[in-house]
Parts: sequence; structure tokens; C-alpha cells
Amino acid sequence: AGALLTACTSNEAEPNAAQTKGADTSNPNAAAGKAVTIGFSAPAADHGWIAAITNNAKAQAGAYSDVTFKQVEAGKDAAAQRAALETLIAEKPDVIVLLPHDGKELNAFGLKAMEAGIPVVNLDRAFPDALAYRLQIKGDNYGMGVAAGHYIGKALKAKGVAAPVIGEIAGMDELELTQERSAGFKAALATYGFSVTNRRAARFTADSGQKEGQNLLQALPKIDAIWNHDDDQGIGVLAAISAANRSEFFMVGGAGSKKAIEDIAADNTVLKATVTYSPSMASSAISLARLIGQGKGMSDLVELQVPKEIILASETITKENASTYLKLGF
Amino acid sequence: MSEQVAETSDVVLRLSGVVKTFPGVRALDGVELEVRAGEVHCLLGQNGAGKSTLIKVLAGVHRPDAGRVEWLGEEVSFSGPQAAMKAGIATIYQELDLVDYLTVAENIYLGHEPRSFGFVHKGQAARQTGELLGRLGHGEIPPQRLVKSLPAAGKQIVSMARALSHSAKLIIMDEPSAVLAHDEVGNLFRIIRELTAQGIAVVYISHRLEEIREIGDRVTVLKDGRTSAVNLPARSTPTRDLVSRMTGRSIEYVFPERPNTAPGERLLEVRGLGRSGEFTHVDLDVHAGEIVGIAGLVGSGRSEVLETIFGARQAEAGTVVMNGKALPPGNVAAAVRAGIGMAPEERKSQALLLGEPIYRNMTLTTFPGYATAGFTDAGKEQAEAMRVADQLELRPRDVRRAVRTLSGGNQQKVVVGRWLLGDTRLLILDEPTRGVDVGARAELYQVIRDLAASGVGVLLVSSEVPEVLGLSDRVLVMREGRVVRSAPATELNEEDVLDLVMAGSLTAATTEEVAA
Amino acid sequence: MKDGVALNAAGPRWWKNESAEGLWRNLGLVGVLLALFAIGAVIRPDLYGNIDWVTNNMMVILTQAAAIGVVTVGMTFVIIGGGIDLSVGALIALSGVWATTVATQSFGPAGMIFTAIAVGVGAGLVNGLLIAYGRLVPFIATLAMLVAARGLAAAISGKQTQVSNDQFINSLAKERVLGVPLLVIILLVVAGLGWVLLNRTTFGRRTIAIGGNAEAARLAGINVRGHTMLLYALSGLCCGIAAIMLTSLATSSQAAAAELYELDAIAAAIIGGTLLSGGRGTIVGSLFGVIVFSAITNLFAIANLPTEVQNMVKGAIIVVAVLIQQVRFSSVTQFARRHGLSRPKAGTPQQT
Amino acid sequence: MKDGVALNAAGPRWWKNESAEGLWRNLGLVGVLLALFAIGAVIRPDLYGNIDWVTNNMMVILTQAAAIGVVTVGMTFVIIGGGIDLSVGALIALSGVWATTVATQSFGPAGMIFTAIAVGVGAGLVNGLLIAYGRLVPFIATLAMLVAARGLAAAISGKQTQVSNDQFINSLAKERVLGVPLLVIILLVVAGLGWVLLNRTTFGRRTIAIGGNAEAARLAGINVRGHTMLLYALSGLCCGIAAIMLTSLATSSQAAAAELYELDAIAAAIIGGTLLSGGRGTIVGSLFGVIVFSAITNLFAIANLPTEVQNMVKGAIIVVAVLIQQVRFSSVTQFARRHGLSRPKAGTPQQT
Ligand SMILES: Nc1ncnc2c1ncn2[C@@H]1O[C@H](COP(=O)(O)OP(=O)(O)OP(=O)(O)O)[C@@H](O)[C@H]1O
Ligand SMILES: Nc1ncnc2c1ncn2[C@@H]1O[C@H](COP(=O)(O)OP(=O)(O)OP(=O)(O)O)[C@@H](O)[C@H]1O
Ligand SMILES: [Mg+2]
Ligand SMILES: [Mg+2]
Repeated sequence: AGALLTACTSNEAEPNAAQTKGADTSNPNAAAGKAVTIGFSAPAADHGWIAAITNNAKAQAGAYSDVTFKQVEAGKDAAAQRAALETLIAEKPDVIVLLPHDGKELNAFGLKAMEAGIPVVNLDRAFPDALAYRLQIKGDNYGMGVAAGHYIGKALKAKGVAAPVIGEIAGMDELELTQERSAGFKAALATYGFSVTNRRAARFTADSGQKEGQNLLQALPKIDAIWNHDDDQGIGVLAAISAANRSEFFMVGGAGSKKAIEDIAADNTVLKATVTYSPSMASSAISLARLIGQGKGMSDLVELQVPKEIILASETITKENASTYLKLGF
Repeated sequence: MSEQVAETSDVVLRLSGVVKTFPGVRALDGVELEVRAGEVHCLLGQNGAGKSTLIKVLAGVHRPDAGRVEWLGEEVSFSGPQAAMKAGIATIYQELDLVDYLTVAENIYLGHEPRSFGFVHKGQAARQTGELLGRLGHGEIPPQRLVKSLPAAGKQIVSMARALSHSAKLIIMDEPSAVLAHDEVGNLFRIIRELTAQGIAVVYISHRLEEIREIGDRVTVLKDGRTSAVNLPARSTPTRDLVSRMTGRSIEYVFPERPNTAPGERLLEVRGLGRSGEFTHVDLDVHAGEIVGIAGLVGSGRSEVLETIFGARQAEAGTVVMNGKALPPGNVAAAVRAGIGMAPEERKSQALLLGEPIYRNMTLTTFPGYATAGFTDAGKEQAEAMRVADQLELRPRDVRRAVRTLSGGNQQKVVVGRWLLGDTRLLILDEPTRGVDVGARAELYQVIRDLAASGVGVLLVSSEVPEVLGLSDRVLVMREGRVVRSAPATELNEEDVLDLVMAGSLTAATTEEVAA
Repeated sequence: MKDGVALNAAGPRWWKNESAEGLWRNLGLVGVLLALFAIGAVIRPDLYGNIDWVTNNMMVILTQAAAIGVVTVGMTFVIIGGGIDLSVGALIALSGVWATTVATQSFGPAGMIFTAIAVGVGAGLVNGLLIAYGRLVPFIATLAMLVAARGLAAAISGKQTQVSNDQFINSLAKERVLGVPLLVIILLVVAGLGWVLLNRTTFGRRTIAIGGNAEAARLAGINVRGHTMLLYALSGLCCGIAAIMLTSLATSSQAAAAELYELDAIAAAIIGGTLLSGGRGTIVGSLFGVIVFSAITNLFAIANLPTEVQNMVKGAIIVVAVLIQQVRFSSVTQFARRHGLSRPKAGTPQQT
Repeated sequence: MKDGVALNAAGPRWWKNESAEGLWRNLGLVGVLLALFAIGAVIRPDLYGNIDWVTNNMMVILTQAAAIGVVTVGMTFVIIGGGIDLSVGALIALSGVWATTVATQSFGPAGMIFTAIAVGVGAGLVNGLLIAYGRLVPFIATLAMLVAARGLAAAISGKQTQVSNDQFINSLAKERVLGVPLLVIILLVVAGLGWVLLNRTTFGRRTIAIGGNAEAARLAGINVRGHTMLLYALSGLCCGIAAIMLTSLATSSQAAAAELYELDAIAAAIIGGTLLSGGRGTIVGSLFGVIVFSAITNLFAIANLPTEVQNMVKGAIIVVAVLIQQVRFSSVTQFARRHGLSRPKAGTPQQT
């Protein structure tokens, strides 16, 4: 797969087969069981990761013959999503899988649905109230920052850089997840005695990434490392870097898009690693929602029911392991 | 032009049975009009008679609902203003329709710019503009100046230049003299004579009968959208006749008699008032029951003085004392509280809420007075407005109509009428009769006189010297920002005032006159 | 072009008395609402056949219109008064965030409500000051406020979503009075007060006068600056109220809340017949405008359209809704005239 | 009556001096730019002492102003013509996404550029049609277009970021001519053409006429509707150009690109002296407005301000910038007047 293919994949809307789990005949849970209607809601996708979440969920549901998938579109903000969910409740699904705009803002809805006897699977953005969900499956935003921080810290220590200049390009700053990522990054760097020299916040879009990247490069004439929270906006950041002809530093990405993983594998940009935050969690959420609906547990576990909380580990993809992760890239 | 019926080949424009209906109003109801080449054809009629509507039909702005328009012997139906202009009809509209942030030259050539490939020939436009303005006697107005910076009269001159810029066979002028001072009107007439000498026809609308006598050849009179008289000789038809055909009554153009009671206590005391570049050292008093008139040329600073007294402009020097209390400079609300009211010069931009009903415009200053605890009383407001509408002969009389739908003169009545409500102690009137017809004008004079008789002080500006002299008790003459004379009206005559007003510019003007 | 007056100068609408036009316009919006209902009924006969569901759905639509509706009432005043307020969304966020800080919450619900309203009014006054006395154009002044208030809200909240623990505040959104959600009642009360204020008081008259012709208002002795300041304070007040409503609905608030409410509120007001250039507008129209937007969103949820399709359709619906208003108006007027239902043709100028 | 008595050169002058206002306003913006530079120099003397860095930084500021600057030129025309275009951000996204689909990319750079421009102009024409012939208010029509175009862009892109593989397109952003980035040159060319169009052609002069007094323009025989439509098409054209520029910068495009560009473009135009109500405005002013915004963002990055502080400071800077323009103008005028150099302005409130 050359550079040309790389780009094209990003233009596809179809979910990646590796991000869902096909019928696995060796697993008794895979056998068709009680019919389950799963309601699903995620914010309107205006960016690759969210789009992948929705696509994955849909595809995973399609893999089960006993699952009816009811997606409600959640619009542009928490209020719109609340509105959409109201109509979903009225249709009495067996389980609701929900990626809220904001966990705290939709906490009240979670409570309401649970009270109405509909188990809620919270995808990625936690409700503060434990009564508001049956299962929480989420990525580890803090852990992502930690992973990025450790990668950068170790690499710089290895190079023997004493007082490194570290840049950070965050995502939408008003989101809590951005704050968590930055907090983890800061904490991990601190263990090496490092800190962030300049932090810019972009908007998860390539054009905003380009702009903030350009400004960051301008503010820091010499850089040792950059962590960019999101690979989608990273396309723009890399463009800014290449336009400025800068290469004295290395960059770590975030989320793990296909293009980023390919870039890492090709090793022809400053992007040397990315820390995952995989949208495959949506597929898992659907699988688990089905089990909850059918009253089954996870077959590898002793417990008869699905546990209450699952947190995905944030993995670090580098040139060395890129090939194994490529199929998980979105 | 001879006054007997000439050969029909002379006729450039002939209208028969033209009807134009607006929802609720039949503005034109079978109008007949015949205009010949090289004549000045005057249109007379009361406010709202349909004059402006008629010329808008001619100019292609409105399409007639019925009737026949013959232009140069052929029946025509103009699809829009462009078509009429192409056919050779140019129009000066009643409301100044210029674009503020375009220059004088650009306004004049708007829509027919000298150009190639879409690029404007600025130099050529400026040169031609200079020539046009020169012809109008105003070569001193720079073609490259923004129209926004010109006073109303300057804008009127630009409008005239715009009409001249089309090589038209017929030029329609809807009350061009309303915003012009006396000397400017003379200028206008000189142009009109030049035009007619070239065989160009002019349709001229004015409420000033003496103008029609001076410049007009024939007169067509409109009344309630119908032609009540056609082709009367302009010079020889008795005024009484004209007026009665317009109004159905016979009203003389007369000023109410001055009472011989002495004016009351001093209401307004202005001392040393000044704004740099506009006027300096203005002293004036107005007593209760007194009408003080200010005469002067356009640009002599009269409006500025009025606006400064009222607080609409901030005084830079001097004091304004009303009823013994000094008014804070630049504070209209304080002036209104002190009992001063002002009808400003430009009704559209300074006075009216065009989309709002008549009654709300009339009660714009007084509505809190009819309110109880902040709640307005529409019924009472309408009743009060109705009273004033009757007093001023507003037409139509329906005070719930939007002001926008009124004819120009009737809009002016609304502006003045506003201050007849409430207890104004000093009334400032800037060109109160602009565009008001003969009949209503007499009513308005009477109203002003009655107000004075009831103890109100009146301070008025008018560009018509006879009006200032006839209506006022005392007259101030202003020239270039200074009061050059102050005397009882009875001690001045028209000649004196004109001399005073124009001193300093007479010599130059005379040379020009000779040249022209 | 701005308001179509110039273009229509010769048109039949010119003379039309404003209230009739407003009425037709609102009827047009009612027509749009009925059409949306009909589409819903065709798509989901199962739901729309159920009277309970329909009643409840109406309440849902109204509840969702509640907070933005309150803001739109304030916005309508500002626009009629010749201004615009781009900061409403940001002020809701700021008021909400300020009212839900741990410190404020410790004062209980009264303290929270007071804070939200004080912050809203205070920020509105700053807008008003900049515009009336600083002579900034409203667009720029309130845009600056938008940016700054979002920043301040982010600083206060530490960019965290702040959860409201106050049971009273949280319960407001759940409360019903005679089956009508409390938030809807608040909207109706605010709109009712707004209607009275606009149509029956001197304040309303001044607002219309200032927006219609500020110079004329000034020369009529109206304190244009002071009044302008009050208008923005009023808008801020509405934002404070809306902030409490939103906080109650979401049991939380955050710096990014009420995103782009400014556009929605302005659009609702304009669709309701308010002239963007000022001087004309109705509260009832604005209310209908908000409800139409809310009903559109609701229908999308029921039809379960994908977001991108939603957006395309929404754009089309807005256009069609406005066109319907126009067509209805002029054609009905013509119809009425032809059948002598409206003002009679007079051979001579009207003599009422 | 006497004949031909004229005012002559010796008599009172007929005009007030206003033409200098635009100049002062732009000088004010230059002052703001210098102030921003000075602040930067105080904060980071190390960087600002380096002439290479300073030159390069200026290029960065200009590069970031490039795409939005092009859009602002179009917006300036629309606003001067009495309208407003809220859809510019969405049209950039739509044009960009359309130009970077796999299918379009297969036609090479010419195909991509053609597509972007055709989409921009086409959507602009739809705006123009709705406004000029459908009689929708510009705010509503372009808001509907905003929503619909973002939806369409999302549908076309499958909500994915679309990477541009075209080396030519991607290289545009890196190209420099005599040390000046190509994108900056494009901006200057577009602005130059805009200036000529506005000031030297009938199109520009008629735009001012339509925005300043639509009725007067109509009476002068100008085809107001046709012209209005062209204005929106022109704005769409600028969006298409900007889309290519952004695609080149980010080597990709997506449906969420150019977020809120409409607000930035309108704000830049207004700060540059364009009257939101139409009839007045300058291209140079708009350009300065864009550059000021770009310089502010740049300074924030250099000063390493946190987002929330950035926002608060940005709000304050906007207010101060506008106030500076005003203070400069009136105080200098006053100074000039005191020394007999100029005439005073009228007492009526200044419209920014
Ligand atoms: N567009 C319109 N819509 C409704 N009524 C109109 C319209 N234009 C004019 N009218 C009405 O038509 C009648 C004639 O108005 P017009 O302006 O022609 O009068 P006019 O003779 O020019 O009066 P004035 O001397 O005051 O200028 C008036 O009753 C006026 O209210
Ligand atoms: N001395 C002067 N030098 C330059 N400009 C002047 C001077 N005096 C007045 N002007 C300008 O001339 C214009 C006309 O002034 P103003 O309106 O006071 O005239 P006026 O006497 O009221 O005439 P009108 O009756 O037509 O209103 C104003 O714009 C004013 O700024
Ligand atoms: Mg008239
Ligand atoms: Mg005057």
C-alpha cells in the first residue's frame, strides 16, 4: 500500500472489517438467541472518529441475526440528543447504547431510562451517577495522555535531551475528554521532569490542526517533541510541519487512524507513534448490549452477567507494531 | 409658447383615461394630460391629488391599471424606469433618491455611467458632471465629493443634474423647488428656460403658485385623482380659479392677521451660541405668543442653529435658557421636558417612522402622556391624532394607515402635527410648509398663529421669504453663520431681506448672470 | 434588499396595515406546523394514531422550545430596537456555569437563580454600555462578548461540566402543572409578559420607534442610549432565565452549552416576521418561529433521518416555510380583495 | 423673482469633510497591528529580535489570513450590497469536500479547482436566487444554505476527512514567489481585483447604490435583482477559491472545515469599516480587519495563552480595537478643528 492507497482509504465511509467481530462459531454466545432490540445514539459525526463509532456499531449489529438495531440521530448538542432519546425511550428498546455529547448533561436521561427498566450502555463518556448505567465501556483519555507522555519522555531521555521543548496540540478545549488527555500527558511528563512548553487547542478538524500547528511552530523555533491529540486534525498538523520544512522533532498522534498508522509504518514523516483510542469500542458495546439483553455473561469470565465497567487500554503504536494495528485503524 | 391649441405634431406626450389603484386608494382615476415640445406644463393639485403617482406612471415606476399613454405619437407601456429613460423621459423625484456613499458624479451617472468594458471613466464622468453643475450655476460643487456630505439643497441640485445628464425630450420635476431657497429657484428657472428653448418639454410640479405664474406655460389641475382642468393658461388664469379647481373651495393664499397684543414673558433666551464652522454668536429671544422667523440662504446655518437650540447638536459656545432655566447642551430629552418641540427639516430621515401608523407618528412625543403606569392607550392616541388630522386636513383621514403610504405633503403635516399635541411651550419649525399645498398651507398658518395666540412661542425657518415675513412677528436674517439683522417683520420687506441675505455674493452672481 | 421594502415599494403590500400582515405570517407558520404534523403522521402512523403519544409529543416539542424561546423573546426586543445580540448562547453558558459553581450551589436554589439572572443582566448591561455609549456596532460588541463570555465560562468551570446537585433546580424540568411542563409555562409567561411589554407599554413603543428611525426617536425626545442599554439588559435577563431552564434540563451546565443559540434565536425571530433592520416584529411570530424549529428537530428524530440528511432537509424546510408565508399572504390578500372581503376599492381617496 | 443668483466659491461651502474617515479607520487598524507587535516584542524579545523570524512570522500571519481574506472580499461585496452571507463557511466545506472526492481527484488539479469553483458559484447562485427572486431575507436564505450545505458536505464525504493526494494542490500552500507564500499572493490578487471591481467598475458602483438606497438604484434603471444574484455568486466564487486554499493548507478537506468563518468574515469586514446595513465599505479595510484577527491568534500562540484566557483577551482586544479607531478619528478631527484644519462632524451619533 503506497501513499496513494493510504489516502484513498481515508475517503471511504465503510467501516473496517477488523473493527467488528464476525460470528465466531467457537463461542457459544455467538449463537442466535433471544431477539434483542438495541437503541443507539451518538453525536452527529463531523469528524472521523465519531463517524467510525457509528459505522462500527451499525456493522456489529448487522453481524447478529438476533439484533434489531435502532439508531437515533443525536444532532449537534446535548439538548438535541436528549430530544432524540426521548423518542427512543417511547419505542421501548431492550437496551440502549449511548455515546453522549456530554456524560454529565445526559446523566438525567440515563437515570430515567434505567428507572424505566431499560439497561443503558454508556459508551465512552461516563455518567457521574452509577445508577444511570448498566455498563460503561470507554476509552482511557487520561491513559492516552499518559501513554503519549511516556513515549515522549522515554524517547527524549534516550536522546539525552535535558530541557526539552515539548508542544501539545489538543482537541476541542471545551470537551472534558480533552482536559483528561492533557492532564494525563502532563502527569506522565512530570515523571521525567519535563513539562509542556506550549499548548494549542484545535477543533478536531484538519484545517484547524493546520492553523494551530503553524502557530505552534512559529512560537517554538526549536522543538523536541509534539503530542497531537487527534490523528484527524493531525493531517493538518503534518501539512503545517511539512510546509514549514521542520523536522528537528518527532510527533506522537492520538486515536489511531488508518492514515496515521500507515504514516508511522512508512516512517517518512515526523509522526513516529500514536496512542490509540479505538472506535472499536462501539462494536464491543453492541456485543455486550446484546448479551445484556439476552441475560448472558461474557463466556471467558466466570460471572454470569456482563460486568459493569470496561475501560480500554490506550496502546502505543510505533513503527515496530504498526502492521498489527493497521487493521484496527479507522 | 402660444396659448391657443397648436398643431398636434407638437404634442410629445398624451395621456387619456389613466387609472392607477393602490389597495384602498384610487390614486389616479382617469387622468388626461397633454404635453407639447418646448413647453413648461405645470401640474397642480392638493396633497394627495395624485401628482407624484402620475409622474411615476410616466417614468415607468408604476404601471397604469387602465388608460392610454402616447409618447411621440405612439402608444407605449414602459416596463420600468430604464425603458422610460431610454425613450427620453427623465425624472426628478419628489423624495431625494440619491446614494449617500457615492460621489456626486457617480450619482448623476448611476445606471448610465460613461464606461468601457464595465470600467467607469471617472475622469470623463467628473468632467461631464462639472459641466452639468456649471450649467446649473453650481460649478463649485466638486464632482468627487460624497453626496452624503451635501445639504438637502445640494442634493436637489445633484438630482437636477442627473435628470439633465440624460439627453431627454421630457423632463419631469416633482416639487424641485421645495428644498430650494429663493435664489436657487431663480437658477432653476434659468435652466428650465434653456431646456425649453431647445424644444425639451418640462412637466413641473409645485405648490407655489407664483412659481407657476413665472415659469409655466399651461396648467393641468388634478383633484382626487381626476383631471379637474386641462391646459389652462398659466399666466392668465386667476388664482381664485386655480385654487377652486384644486380644492373645490376658494382659499386665498393669505397670512392670518397679526394680533396687536404685546408678546408675553420671555420663553427662550439664546446667547452667544456657536458651533465652529457652522455659526457663531447667535443671540435670539422668543417670547410667549411670538412668532420669530429666520430667513437666510441655504447653508447659512439656520437648521444648525435650530438643532443646536433643541439639543440635537451639541453647542460648543453659548447658552440656551428656556423659561429661566439653562438647558444642558446636546440633550434633546431635556429640551423636550422643558417644553420645546421641533419639526426637523428632513421628514423622512429625521422625523418619521415610515412603517408605523399615522397616529403613532403623531403621538411619538406624547404617547407616555396618554399612558397609565407605563401602559399605552391606543384609543386615546388615535382620538387625539384624529383631532389634529382634522385640524390639518390630513388626507386620507385614516390615522391607522402607515405613514409611508401618504403623499409627501401629508407626511409633512404629520411631522408638524406631532407638536400640536401635548403642551409644547416653544415650537421650532424647520421648513414647516415644505411640500404642503395651498389649502393646507393656509390651515397650517392659521394653526401656527392660533398656537401663538394661546401663548406658545414659535421659532421658524423657511426658505420662502414671503412666508417668513408674512407669518412672523419678528424676523432674523442669517448669512454665513451669523445673524445680520433682527427686526420686527413689519419693518422689513422682501427686497430688504433678499439684499441682506445675499450681500457679498451678489457681485459675483451678477457677473455670472450677465455671462449667462 | 435588506428588508424587501424597497423592492416591494410598488407592490400591493405597501399600504398593508402591519397587524394583518403579521397575522397572515403567523397563519403561514401554523400551516407549516400542520404540514410537519401531517408528514409525521404519514411516516409513523403507529405513533401519531396514539392520542396520548401525540399530546406528550407536543409537550416535548414545547419543552424543547422553552429555553430558546425565552431567549428569542429578548432577541426580538433587541432586533426590533435596531440591534442584534450575538452573545446570547455565550451568556446562557456563562450564567449557567456561574450558577452551578460549588460556591453558588451552596447558597441553594435561590442563590443559583439569583446568580444566573444577575450574571445575565450584568453581561447584557456591558453589551448595552459598549453599544449605546461606546458606539460600537451591536454586531461587533456582542461578538466580542460572545468570545469573552465563553472564555470566562471556561475559566470558571475549569472546562469541566458542572453538575447541579440542587434538587429544586433539577426538579423544575420534571415538574408539570395540569399536565403542562413547568418550563413550557415559564416560556408562555415570559412570552406573555414580552407581548404586553412590546404592544401595550411605553417601553415597547420606544423600542419600535428607536428601531424604526433612531434619529426621529432622538429628536422626539426619547433617550435612545438609555433605552438601548435596557434592551440588551433585557436580552441578558432572558439569557439568565434560559440558563436556569437549561441547567435544570441537563442537571448540569458547561462552558460549551447553548452553542449557536444566537443563530437559532435570530432565525426564529426573523421567520416570525421581525425585520432584521429593526422597527417591526411580533412576539407571537417569534414564538411560532421557535416552535417550528423545535418541531422540525422533533420530526427528524421521529423519522430518524441521518444527521446529514436532516441538515439538508432542514435547509429546504426553512426556505419552503418562508416561501409559504409569502405566497399565502399575497395570494390570500388578492383572493380577499377579489371577493370584497378586504378593504373596498374606493373611487376616491379613502375618507374613513 | 430674480434670475440666476448663484452661490459662488466665496460663499459658504456646501459640504462636510467625511472622506478621510476611511483612512483614519485603517490607520487605527494599523495602530492595532503595531500594538500587537509591540506586545509580542515585550513578551518574547528573543523571537522578535530576530529579523528572519519576524519576516517569517508576518508571512505566517498573512498565510493564515489568506483563505478567510478571500472570503471576506466576497462578503464585503455582499454586505455593501445590502445583504449578508452566513453560508460562506459551509460553502468552503462543501466546495472542498466535493473537490477532494476520489472521483474528482481522478480528474487532476484542474478538475479539482474547477469543481470547487463551480460548486461555490452554483451554491452562491442558489443563495442569490432565493434572495433576489424568492424574496427571502438574506439572513434566512443563507442560514438555510449553511445548514443544507454542511449536510450535503457530510453526505458527500461520508463524514470522513478526505485527504488530497494531488501533489499540485498540496504544493500550493508551500510555494513561495520571491519569498512570499503563493496563498498570500492569491489573497492580494483577489483583494486587488476586488478593489478594482468595487472602485473602478459599474458593477462596484452599482453595488454601493443597491446597498445604500435600493429604491434609488431601481429608479436609476439598475437591475437590482440580477445584480443581487451576482453578488451572492461572487461570494460563492470566493468560497470556492478559499476551499482550494484550505484544502492545500490542510492537504485534506472535511464537512466540518472552515467552522464559523462566516462570523470572522463579517466581523473583519465591519471592523474594516463596512456598514452592516449596506452602502459603504472598503476592500482595504476588510483586508486589515482579517489581518488583525489573524495577528491576534498568532500572538496568542506566541504568548502561549490558555484557550479560555485567549477568548477573554480576544473579546477585549476587539472592543479596544474598535474604540481605538473611534478615538483616533474623533480626537484627531478635534485636533485638526482646533487648528483650523478641518470641519467638525455633526452632533448626530456616529454610525460605525
Ligand atoms: N404606493 C402607494 N400605496 C398606497 N397608496 C399610495 C401609494 N402611493 C401613493 N398613494 C396614495 O395615492 C394618493 C396620491 O398620492 P401622490 O403621492 O400621487 O400625491 P401628490 O399629488 O404627489 O401629493 P403631494 O403634493 O403631497 O406630493 C395619496 O392618497 C397617497 O396616499
Ligand atoms: N460656513 C460654512 N462653511 C462650510 N459649510 C457650511 C457652512 N455653513 C453651513 N455649512 C454647511 O452647509 C450645509 C447647509 O447648512 P444648513 O442646513 O444650516 O443650511 P440652512 O440655512 O438651514 O439651509 P436649509 O434651509 O436648506 O436647510 C450644512 O451641511 C453645513 O454643514
Ligand atoms: Mg407628490
Ligand atoms: Mg435647513
